Amino acid sequence: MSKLKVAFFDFACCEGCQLQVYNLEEEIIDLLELVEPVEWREAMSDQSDDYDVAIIEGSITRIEDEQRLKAIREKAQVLIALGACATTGGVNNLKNNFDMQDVKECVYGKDANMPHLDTYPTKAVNEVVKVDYMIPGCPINIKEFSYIVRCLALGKEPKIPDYAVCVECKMKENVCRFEYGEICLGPITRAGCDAKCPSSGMWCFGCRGFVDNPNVNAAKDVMAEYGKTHDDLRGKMLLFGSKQEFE
Amino acid sequence: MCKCDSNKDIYLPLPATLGKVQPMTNLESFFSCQLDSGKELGHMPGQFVEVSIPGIGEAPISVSSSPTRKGSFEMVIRKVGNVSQSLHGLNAGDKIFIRGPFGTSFPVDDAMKGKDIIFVCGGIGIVPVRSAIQYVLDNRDDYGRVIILFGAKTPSDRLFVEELEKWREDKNVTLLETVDHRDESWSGPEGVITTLLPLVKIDKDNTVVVICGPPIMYKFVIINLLEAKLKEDQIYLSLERNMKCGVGKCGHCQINNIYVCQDGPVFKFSDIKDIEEAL
Amino acid sequence: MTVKKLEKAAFDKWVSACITSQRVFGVQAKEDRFVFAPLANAADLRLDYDVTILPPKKYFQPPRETLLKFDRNEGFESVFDNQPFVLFGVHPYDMVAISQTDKLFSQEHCDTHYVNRREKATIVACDVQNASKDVFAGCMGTATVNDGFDILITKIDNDYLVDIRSEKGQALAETIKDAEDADDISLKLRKLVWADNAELLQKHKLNVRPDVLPKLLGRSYEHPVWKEKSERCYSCGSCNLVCPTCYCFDVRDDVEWNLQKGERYRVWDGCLLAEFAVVAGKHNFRANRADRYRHRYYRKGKYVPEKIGEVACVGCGRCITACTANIANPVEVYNKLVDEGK
Amino acid sequence: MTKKFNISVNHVTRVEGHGNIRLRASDGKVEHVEWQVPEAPRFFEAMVRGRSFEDIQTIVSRICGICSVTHSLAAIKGIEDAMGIKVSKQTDKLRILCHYGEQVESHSLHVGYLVAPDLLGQKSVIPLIESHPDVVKTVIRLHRLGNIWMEIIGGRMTHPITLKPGGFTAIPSEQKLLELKKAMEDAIPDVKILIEVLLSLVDKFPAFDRDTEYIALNHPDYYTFYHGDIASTDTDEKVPVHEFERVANEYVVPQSTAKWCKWHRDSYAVGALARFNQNAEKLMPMAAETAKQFGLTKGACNPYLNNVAQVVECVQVVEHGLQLIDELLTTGLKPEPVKVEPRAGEGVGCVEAPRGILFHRYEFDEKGLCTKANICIPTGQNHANIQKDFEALAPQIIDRPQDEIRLLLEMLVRSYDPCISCSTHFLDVEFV
Ligand SMILES: Cc1cc2nc3c(=O)[nH]c(=O)nc-3n(C[C@H](O)[C@H](O)[C@H](O)COP(=O)(O)OP(=O)(O)OC[C@H]3O[C@@H](n4cnc5c(N)ncnc54)[C@H](O)[C@@H]3O)c2cc1C
Ligand code: SF4
Ligand code: SF4
Ligand code: SF4
Repeated sequence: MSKLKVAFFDFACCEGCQLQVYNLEEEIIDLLELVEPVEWREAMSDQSDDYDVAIIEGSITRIEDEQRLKAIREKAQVLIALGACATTGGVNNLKNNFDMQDVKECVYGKDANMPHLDTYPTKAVNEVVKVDYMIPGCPINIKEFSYIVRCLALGKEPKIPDYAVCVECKMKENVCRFEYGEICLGPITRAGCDAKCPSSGMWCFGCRGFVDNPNVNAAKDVMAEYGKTHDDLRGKMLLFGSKQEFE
Repeated sequence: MCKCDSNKDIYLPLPATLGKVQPMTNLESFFSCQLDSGKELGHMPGQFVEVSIPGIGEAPISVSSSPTRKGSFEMVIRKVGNVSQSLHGLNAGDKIFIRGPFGTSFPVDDAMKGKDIIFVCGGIGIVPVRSAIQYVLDNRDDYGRVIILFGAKTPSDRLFVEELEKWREDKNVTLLETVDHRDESWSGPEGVITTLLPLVKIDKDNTVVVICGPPIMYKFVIINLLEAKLKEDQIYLSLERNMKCGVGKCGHCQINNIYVCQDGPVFKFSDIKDIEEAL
Repeated sequence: MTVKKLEKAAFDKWVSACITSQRVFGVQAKEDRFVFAPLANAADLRLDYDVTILPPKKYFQPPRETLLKFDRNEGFESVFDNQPFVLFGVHPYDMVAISQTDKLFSQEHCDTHYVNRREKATIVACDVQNASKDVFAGCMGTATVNDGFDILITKIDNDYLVDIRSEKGQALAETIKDAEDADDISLKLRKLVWADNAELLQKHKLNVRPDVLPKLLGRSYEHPVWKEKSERCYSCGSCNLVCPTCYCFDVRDDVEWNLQKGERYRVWDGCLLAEFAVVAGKHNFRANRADRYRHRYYRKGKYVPEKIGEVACVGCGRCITACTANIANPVEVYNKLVDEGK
Repeated sequence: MTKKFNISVNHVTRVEGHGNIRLRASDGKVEHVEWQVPEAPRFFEAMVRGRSFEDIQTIVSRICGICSVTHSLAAIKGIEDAMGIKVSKQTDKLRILCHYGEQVESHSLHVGYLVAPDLLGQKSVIPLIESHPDVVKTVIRLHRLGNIWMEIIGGRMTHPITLKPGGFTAIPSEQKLLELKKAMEDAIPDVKILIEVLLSLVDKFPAFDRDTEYIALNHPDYYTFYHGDIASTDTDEKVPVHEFERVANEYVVPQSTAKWCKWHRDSYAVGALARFNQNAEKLMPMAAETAKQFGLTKGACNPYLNNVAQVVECVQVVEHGLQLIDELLTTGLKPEPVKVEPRAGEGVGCVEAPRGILFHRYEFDEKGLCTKANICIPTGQNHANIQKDFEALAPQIIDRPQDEIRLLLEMLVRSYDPCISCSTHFLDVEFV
């Protein structure tokens, strides 16, 4: 069987999702039996235009990124959006709560209008090009990444969960964050992370994006019972950027 | 707590080998298959098996051939997802894995005996019903009139084309066909399957009807049959649901209180008419 | 068989002896709640617990359980877990739930993966010492239990009554054979505990006898409560997952990196989850939240009872606690049906 | 060799983030050499405005996947400073321990995956798997140690979960700490192998000394990554972290989306070598011995030796980490629920990232919402120094083959372990 030719590309992000691939440790060697990385700037010096699968990390925040991404899409048979920044915009979405000029001035002061500092509101990859598979999470769950790579190598359609983090949280037998009077986004957030945060005593802040049909109205309705307001909920939901879901 | 053999495993699929593999339409292919143990599958018409491809998954598939035809059994599979897709990539001689047969069957040996039989099949619904048709034809003297109604979306969606021609020529069988949308290759009737029913003279006291097709077909066919004064216990139908285990444990195929995998897939209409989620 | 009476120290000594000779899981504290977990010290065992987050079903049907291993060329092979273990501290309502699941898994097609584990288990049940905030076992007739377990422990003042009921129980109680038999007073006191518990474990009051539920539900299919409540349902499945009588599962395959070998496993699933009844072509047979929400109450109160003759809600109250939307309380829902049926 | 040539490297590989090299030469003379940072700016300081102090750690952790613990800790220290929160000894120790895990993870990734291919003549770690499987496996084991280390204490390998203002949302069990201790002890032979390998390769580093200013945290008592004041090799003055702007002096240059820094000279360097030059005499015995093996002494100013200093630090944190675990196990671990009452204030958090000193400054209103932030990142502080190194190095090597020039320049960039993606966001600068 010939190996899948894979290229990694990064846009605005922390590169933590690529780092997860390193975090496969010994399994990297197994991974390399299935795929042949032809471009992976963070790991190797080669560059290539000949790939089957393009893995895109990061959000799109500039016109030039958009052009680069479109060129990648043209060459790739399969395009995967890797991580929260690529699948939903991730934390980069927080920028969109402000006016862009204000954002630039806040960081670069009087130099804000230098051309190389230009920026526009954050876009997820699928707002620019067609995405074949999404691997959500901030960072990605490396087990899910591995599973998806193996599915592609097997010719099988990978399936990511469309149920809430609560499912995995319950399987871990965690004490529910609501019992501590905290707002946890678990009931509306897409599972697949093994409920990492609640398992470490922290509420879920929705880094994997929401399930296909999140009951946001229910969430609003329930807040008062925990002594919280809609604004508290809204703040949480905005963290990993899904304004539209709240309204 | 249970007397069964603790090494027996209801989830263990057994090896089988594909015989013939043949595309039938854009979406459906035909597969014949033999258990590697050399044993017969031992099913009755209407039952299904769970077909496995290791690493890909498992899917419930009806047995489409009659147990009267020995040696191998036949399936028709529509390409819709992982297992079905990968089955389509297999060839004669390849291995697949089988559990079953499971579920209930058409009452070919009791309620149907001696009766006129009307088979009403919509689209891929002909797949499980074909097993019963073959069974009835192989024991032709045990039954009254045999009437087959078949409706496909378009002429190119017709399944078992050669067999349909054989039935059409068989003096002992009445075959009526229709398509929802005609094209130049089709000179027969156009219209939904219920348009065929008035063409059949139904002996209301001496008929059993077997129905299988897409969910919305059932309602209309049944209304027509009841109007023709057929009783609810003369109608049998085969239902489909999401199914993971095939043996009444996983809960997915539950329709209110019944399990399609165990109480079905073949049901007597009178048994499920009051079950809200059934039709 | 026999009922022994042990002082606290002797009891702890026995538990310690069990731990050294067997694989023991017992109830322990986790933050402010309790869980069944591997027991390392007798001192960690908390028989005064109110309720565990998950029921003991996790030992008979683990959240993720390998059923088969396969080699893509050679086919499948069953994987069974046959290691014996002891479960310490199962409350009566959970014991009733285990006995129900026993029936369902062994009925007709027997699930040997479940049955093998179950048969290897020695269950030490224990009467409730502290009622949890949402328990209503008293209304369901499950505040006490008569069978299914191997040993039943009841705390009377500072002593423990150890009621040995099976050979497995006998074997586990080997190390305490020289303890004295329980006296009549203790046995009488135990009856009082049982009577009290039947009363105390009613933090919510069901206004109908449980055996009437199937009939009640029989006429409530179109009741407005389903839609009303389910508007706040997240479809998060928590109520399914924490339920001792829920056992639905999904089956999945995964391969190793070599794409050759792999395993088929099952994971807990729940009828409240959106995708539970989806078939090819994305048709969802229970697309509405209300349909899914209703199904759970019907399954507990009607469908399972029709199958095995017992109501499949044992009143542990876990779903009430687990539901962050506060809509999963069976007592509240069933009472509504009673009230509005009048 | 041609008389005129250009070297242009777009997006230097095997570094985190995007950086370009430009060199123009004519008649054996360097006409122009430039280090550029075209990374998309991300504007974290703008984004955190209006967010609750509870969320800051979660957000700024996402500045960088490789030093997410460091960013989390800097933010948390800044918040605690602003709100006057004191943490327990246990919290302090656990944080330092978690931070050490990141040093091991990051240093082993850098030396093993990114730099080793240069020294062993390969284009990446991938062919190294074939050519030097034992080296790769050793590196993988060390990298994994760093990861399980962070996971046991921080709850996750990348983007820690448990670190919060005031303390921890969850602490490791004693059993988990024992597991970690065992893993650390088991890793010592691997560290030794790595030392051996690097010892056999040090002569591959160019002999290029350029005296510069080295800036790092300094603590009178120990080799610090977490506590202490800002210190420079150019002065005896110890600057409280509160006054970091006085040290960093950020400015914007046209070739970079990241801001550049300078203090006493045109540029300064931060990172493992800077820490070593600042704190070497306080290394623990095994680490000191390691430095000796390499002949690394205080005052070293060959930037390529940063990689050697990283290996020394791996030894240091394992050694000190073991000591911390023993102390924690002796006192016993207690859950310490944290409840922080927000208040208005302003504070600075400073810690040493694997690649150098990192500053976060925040202002909060009385509800605990962030009103202003300034983040000054190690790689940003190194950019100017990289440029100065280029200017000094290029003429020295200009008569070598172009491929070699290119490689040496790239290796120079890599030796700084630049984390370019996180260096592109700063705020509130004194423009010079
Ligand atoms: C009793 C019975 C008999 C059947 N007989 C036939 C037959 O003879 N020929 C035929 O082509 N098909 C038959 N089907 C349907 C067939 O089982 C499904 O199309 C098949 O499961 C799809 O499997 P897959 O792996 O290809 O798709 P998947 O990749 O598993 O699924 C595609 C979609 O279908 C859903 N799904 C999962 N399980 C099922 C299921 N059991 N049924 C339907 N959808 C499901 C998935 O959730 C997904 O949304 C029968 C189904 C039943 C219940
Ligand atoms: S902690 Fe969050 S994810 Fe877990 S059960 Fe509670 S709401 Fe769901
Ligand atoms: S619990 Fe929520 S925030 Fe945490 S990893 Fe999972 S999806 Fe992301
Ligand atoms: S726990 Fe509550 S919200 Fe979640 S599925 Fe059950 S009823 Fe719905």
